[in-house]
Amino acid sequence: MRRNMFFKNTKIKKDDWDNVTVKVDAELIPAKISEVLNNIKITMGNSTDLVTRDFKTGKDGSIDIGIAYVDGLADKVFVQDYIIQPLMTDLRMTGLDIEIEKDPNVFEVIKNFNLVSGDLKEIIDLKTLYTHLLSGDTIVLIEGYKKGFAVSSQGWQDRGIQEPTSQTVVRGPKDGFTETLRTNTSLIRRRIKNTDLWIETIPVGNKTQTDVALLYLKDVANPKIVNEVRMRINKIEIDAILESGYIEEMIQDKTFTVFPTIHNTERPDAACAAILEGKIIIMVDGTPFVLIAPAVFVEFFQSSEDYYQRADISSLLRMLRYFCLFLALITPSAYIAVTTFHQEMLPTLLLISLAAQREGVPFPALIEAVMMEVTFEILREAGVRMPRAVGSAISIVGALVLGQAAVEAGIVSATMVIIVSLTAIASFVCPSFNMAISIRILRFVFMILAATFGLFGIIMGLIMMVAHLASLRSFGVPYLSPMAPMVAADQKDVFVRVPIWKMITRPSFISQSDSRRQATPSPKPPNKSTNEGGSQGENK
Amino acid sequence: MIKDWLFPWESHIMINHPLAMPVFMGIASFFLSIVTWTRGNNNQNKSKQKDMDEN
Amino acid sequence: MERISQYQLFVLTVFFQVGTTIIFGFGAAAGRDAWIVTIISLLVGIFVISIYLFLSYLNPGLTLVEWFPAQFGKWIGTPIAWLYPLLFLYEGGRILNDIKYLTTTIILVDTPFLAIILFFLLVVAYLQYCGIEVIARIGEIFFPYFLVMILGSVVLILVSDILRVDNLLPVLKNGWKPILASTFPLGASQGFAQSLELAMIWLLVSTSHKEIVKTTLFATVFSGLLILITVLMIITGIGEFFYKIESFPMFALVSKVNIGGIIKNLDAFAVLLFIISAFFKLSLHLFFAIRGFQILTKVESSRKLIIPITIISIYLGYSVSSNYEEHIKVAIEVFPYNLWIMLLWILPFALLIVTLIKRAIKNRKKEMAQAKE
Amino acid sequence: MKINKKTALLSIAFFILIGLTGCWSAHELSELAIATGLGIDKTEDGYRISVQFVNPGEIAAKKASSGVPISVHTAEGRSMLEAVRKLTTTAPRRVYLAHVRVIIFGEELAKEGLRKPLDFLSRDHEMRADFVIAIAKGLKAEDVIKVIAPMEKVSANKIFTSIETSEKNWAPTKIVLLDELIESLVSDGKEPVITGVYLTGNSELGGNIKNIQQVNTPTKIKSDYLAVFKGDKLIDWLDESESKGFNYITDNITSTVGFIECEGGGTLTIETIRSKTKLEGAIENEKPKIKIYVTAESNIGDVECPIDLSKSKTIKDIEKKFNEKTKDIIMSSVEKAKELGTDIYGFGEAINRSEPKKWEDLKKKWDEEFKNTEVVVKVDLKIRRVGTIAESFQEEEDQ
Repeated sequence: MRRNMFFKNTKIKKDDWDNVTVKVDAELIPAKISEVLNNIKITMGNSTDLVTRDFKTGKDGSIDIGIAYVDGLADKVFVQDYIIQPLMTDLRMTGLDIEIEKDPNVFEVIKNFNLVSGDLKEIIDLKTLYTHLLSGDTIVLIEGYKKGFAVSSQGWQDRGIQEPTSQTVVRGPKDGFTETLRTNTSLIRRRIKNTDLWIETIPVGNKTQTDVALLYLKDVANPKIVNEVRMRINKIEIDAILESGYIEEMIQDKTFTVFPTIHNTERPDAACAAILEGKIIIMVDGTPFVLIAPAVFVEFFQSSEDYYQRADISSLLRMLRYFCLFLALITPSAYIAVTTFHQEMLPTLLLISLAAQREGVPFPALIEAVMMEVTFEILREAGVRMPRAVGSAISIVGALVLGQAAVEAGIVSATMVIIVSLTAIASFVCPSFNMAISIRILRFVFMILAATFGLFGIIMGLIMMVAHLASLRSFGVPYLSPMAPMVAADQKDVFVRVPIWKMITRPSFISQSDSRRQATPSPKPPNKSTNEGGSQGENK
Repeated sequence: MIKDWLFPWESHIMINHPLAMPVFMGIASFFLSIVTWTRGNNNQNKSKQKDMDEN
Repeated sequence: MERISQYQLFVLTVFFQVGTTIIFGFGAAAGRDAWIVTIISLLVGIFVISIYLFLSYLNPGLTLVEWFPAQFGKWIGTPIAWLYPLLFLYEGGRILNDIKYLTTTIILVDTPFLAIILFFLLVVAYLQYCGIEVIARIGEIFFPYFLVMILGSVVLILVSDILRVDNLLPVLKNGWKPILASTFPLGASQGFAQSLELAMIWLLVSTSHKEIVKTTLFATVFSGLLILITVLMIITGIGEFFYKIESFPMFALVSKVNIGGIIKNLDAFAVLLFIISAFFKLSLHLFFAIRGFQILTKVESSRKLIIPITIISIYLGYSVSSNYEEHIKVAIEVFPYNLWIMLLWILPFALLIVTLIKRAIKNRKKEMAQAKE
Repeated sequence: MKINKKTALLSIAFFILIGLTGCWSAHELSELAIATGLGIDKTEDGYRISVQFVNPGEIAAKKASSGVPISVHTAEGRSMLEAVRKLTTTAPRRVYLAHVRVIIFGEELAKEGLRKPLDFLSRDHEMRADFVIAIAKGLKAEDVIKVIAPMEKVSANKIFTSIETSEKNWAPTKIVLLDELIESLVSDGKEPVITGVYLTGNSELGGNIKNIQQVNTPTKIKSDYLAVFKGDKLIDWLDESESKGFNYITDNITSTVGFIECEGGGTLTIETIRSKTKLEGAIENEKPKIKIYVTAESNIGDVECPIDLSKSKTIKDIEKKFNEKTKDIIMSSVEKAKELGTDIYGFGEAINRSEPKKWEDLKKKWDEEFKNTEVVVKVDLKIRRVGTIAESFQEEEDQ
């Protein structure tokens, strides 16, 4: 209810703005160049990066031409070589003037014979003019015509394709997405050479007009989910989109949850794999992080490297990750529960040594644990934000001062330091950063539960957490699928990763259409009779 | 005595007067049936499991 | 309309039937012959559950509380139907008491009852808001762990070499009488005939009735075997004497596990096992109660009923039994006789007879009408 | 609305939890006095309890410390619980009984009956059932509890492990856990036995730190002998060989050592490594009869007489002799029990297993019948290995 009202309000406001702005923007381009160029200058506040120029050309300098582009967005050399050069000099030398004499419509002649550009658009109103100008196109205007050209001349400096920093692998492609949408789509196109790979671009953000692209494989993706994603993105009414996180927060299914329901990646190969599973990629111009929807819980524990290493090793590593999830979630709380509630569970000698360590520690186990965990979080946060040069200082301070010195001073017990470091390391095993954060937050809840009800509290907390997970959905897909609801055929990529030739079908909880992935027969050694000599030789 | 029959689910009453609970349940279900009967006339057409779709 | 899958039905049925028996033991009154009680109870259970399933076949599209009004008519059927949600509530209250006594005797000795009941019900109420689909999904998630924990304890018990097959001998020392006495009504009702409650969700299963029958019966056999294994382990592990006197025999057994002095004192894990199964049983009891109330009061949304029912449960959890001895005494000597016999045996059988007679009359009429034509 | 209600519920839950952090059942480790041993003695009108606490700081200290690793507190009370609670008047912290390794009853108390003090032990939730029970032979339990032992700084642990290892390797002791004891107390066809512990040397010195500062500790805790009970009262002790016989009958032998005399003098020691006993009860001619089958595997461990082991006949002879010897050990143990009139082996239970109907009549007069029970022992020992040297070099030396 409240939400609807909120939307209504913004609608009205937005319409008001439209009424004002439309008057200005929908204005047609005046015939006089100077008027147009002045308009541009005034509208953009005479910004310093705006370059405008007018010159005369033609046989006797009878044609007045005006040019405008934004320095830094447009490629200066391109503008020089392919726009100004032909217009200024070639017009005379190539004998175009003869053409002009034949046909006095200078506009058409220049369009047909003179502008050496593949991407050329005619524009008639000022609104489109500004859109093109601000996208890096060069505007070419001819005196006397109420229209102009937008010549594609984008050429800004961008970061080249580099190795992704957030999701590194040992084996696998080393290219990562960049901030440029077009580069990113090309990285996908280069991998999936298929006409079914459709790319839709929706501009979002009233002020920024950021391009948001949806990529999906037409026959594989579930059309319902595609429509749902498109609808949710179209509903967004916001002034600016600066990162895909904006989109993620505005299209997710449920707001009040610590668990991410949309996956993100910096790796084109991971994005391609998602597309091939029938998922939808949402790319936002200006960020290397693309969104993958729908996302299920288990995906956050899959790394793209799982598919490049041997199946058995990947399966073991994956199980290790789940084990670490468990460790990261409940180690401190289990320690609290066991040492304050269930001391009888410990072997006598261990109990005595723990008791000896806690001798003289002034705080109860809960306070001690929370203190250490918070300290760790502070260290971690500081390590991320710090300039790299100071980073090592942080780790020295963290390890030596806070770890060793605190133990020697008797403020915390040595076991607690071990527990906290174990938890910290285990939480870094999770391949997905945003899932690791969720787990770290939940850890504190579990510690409180453990301090109140011991193991009983922990198990009830786990039930509650699983209930919450089971009630979540990502674009209609149950978050815990394929474990709950159980789909036997999709277990091939959950706790274990079966060999690739065994992954015959795509995961059915995302899309049922075109479900067959491959039909490779399982690899076999060649027939015995043909290979006998060779194998004997080997045996010797 | 009356008190014994008012809270028949309590264990000592279950043991001492095993019949109290069935009697209580019988009476309670009769009174609750009145709710069903009266409401049944009001909205018979409404489907019973309408809310189940919510999730 | 919420839907649950066939596998989810299986999981819920097993959790519901195993329920609290796994820690309280089964047929303890029969001493070392309790395993025979388990087998007979299982057989009787299969029979009676088949009848319930047949009843749901005869009343297509109706849940348990709608069978009676449909067959007995509005005036007689409705009061009978109302008995069931009340029974579910009372049984939910009993489970809460089980938990309250178990946790406060073994792991949380100084914690007040109210804190445990509140905390437990809070999680259960949250689940009720999430709905049966989510309950079923949690069941799916926990079921493998539940099995692994049981299997794990079986392995640990076998490895620590505490089972003495001699404890089973002599078989049938006191004849069949005590065995039959603890089979009916207690053994056959506990878990097995209780499955009548599942008739509240059979409708929600997204498969044909035939598949529901298969799944339910298979689940019954499965949980019967689980109970049988635990009963056998407990008797051979701790002997007849302790099986009879221990409050929580499974717990006593697990606490005997000792492998090389390192792996031992797994008592708390036994408690966890118990909490999980009790949790599902309680969630289902309350879900059925809320569902029954909703259907019978014709309230549109069952969400409105969650808070009142939870509050009633808090009260019941606090008041159903005032001490553990009475609690167990009611469970063994009173409750099966004064409630279960009537509600789980007599009424369903009466319903079956009435339904069959009505059907026969209907068919006869049809035939006569056809003959006339 | 939907979200709001759920969130409301969750936040209520959270605040309740925050409020609940009263932690009723929580006890920090530093608030606990971990008890490892319990000694129970009789007083005129109740019990005297001595509790051995560990001193964690001393035990886990990395450097050698001069402090005492354990401390003992005693209290008297009319009942066990009263005495335990009275301990709090002297104990520095909350008494934590879950890690008790050994409970020792004074002989005097054992003679009077154990049933009463056992109730507390099995009722108390904090006590786990994995402590070993022992009887202080001819002493007060307090004296045993007080002793500091070398190597194992916690002497209660020392008692536990020494009973355990001697049960496994030497076989005159038996680990008796609480549930087993209670079971044999309530069973009609079985009477309890409990291992005895006693001190050698000066019992006064045991509690002094000097006890572990000497190479040969003046006071040692020793455990062998089995205390035989009738009902819950101690009546007599089995000596080492009888105890071993007891363990043979109750299938409680993991490994033991026995010897036989050679023909030409000297002894030959045999190590039993695997032993299995089957106890069968029957009623023949209205008389109870017990058949004991012992099968075992042995190694020859020590030959101190001229004998040629390479001949298969010699081995046969040794086997035969050893069988006879074991049979004698078992029979002497049975004789002793018959003499005392207490069925410590569970013969009655064996009869109950095979003849439940007849046992019902028999059990009323079992004490008498037990004395007349015919016991048949069959021992089947196989010698598997003779060690790394087949022939002993003793022969040559002797010649």
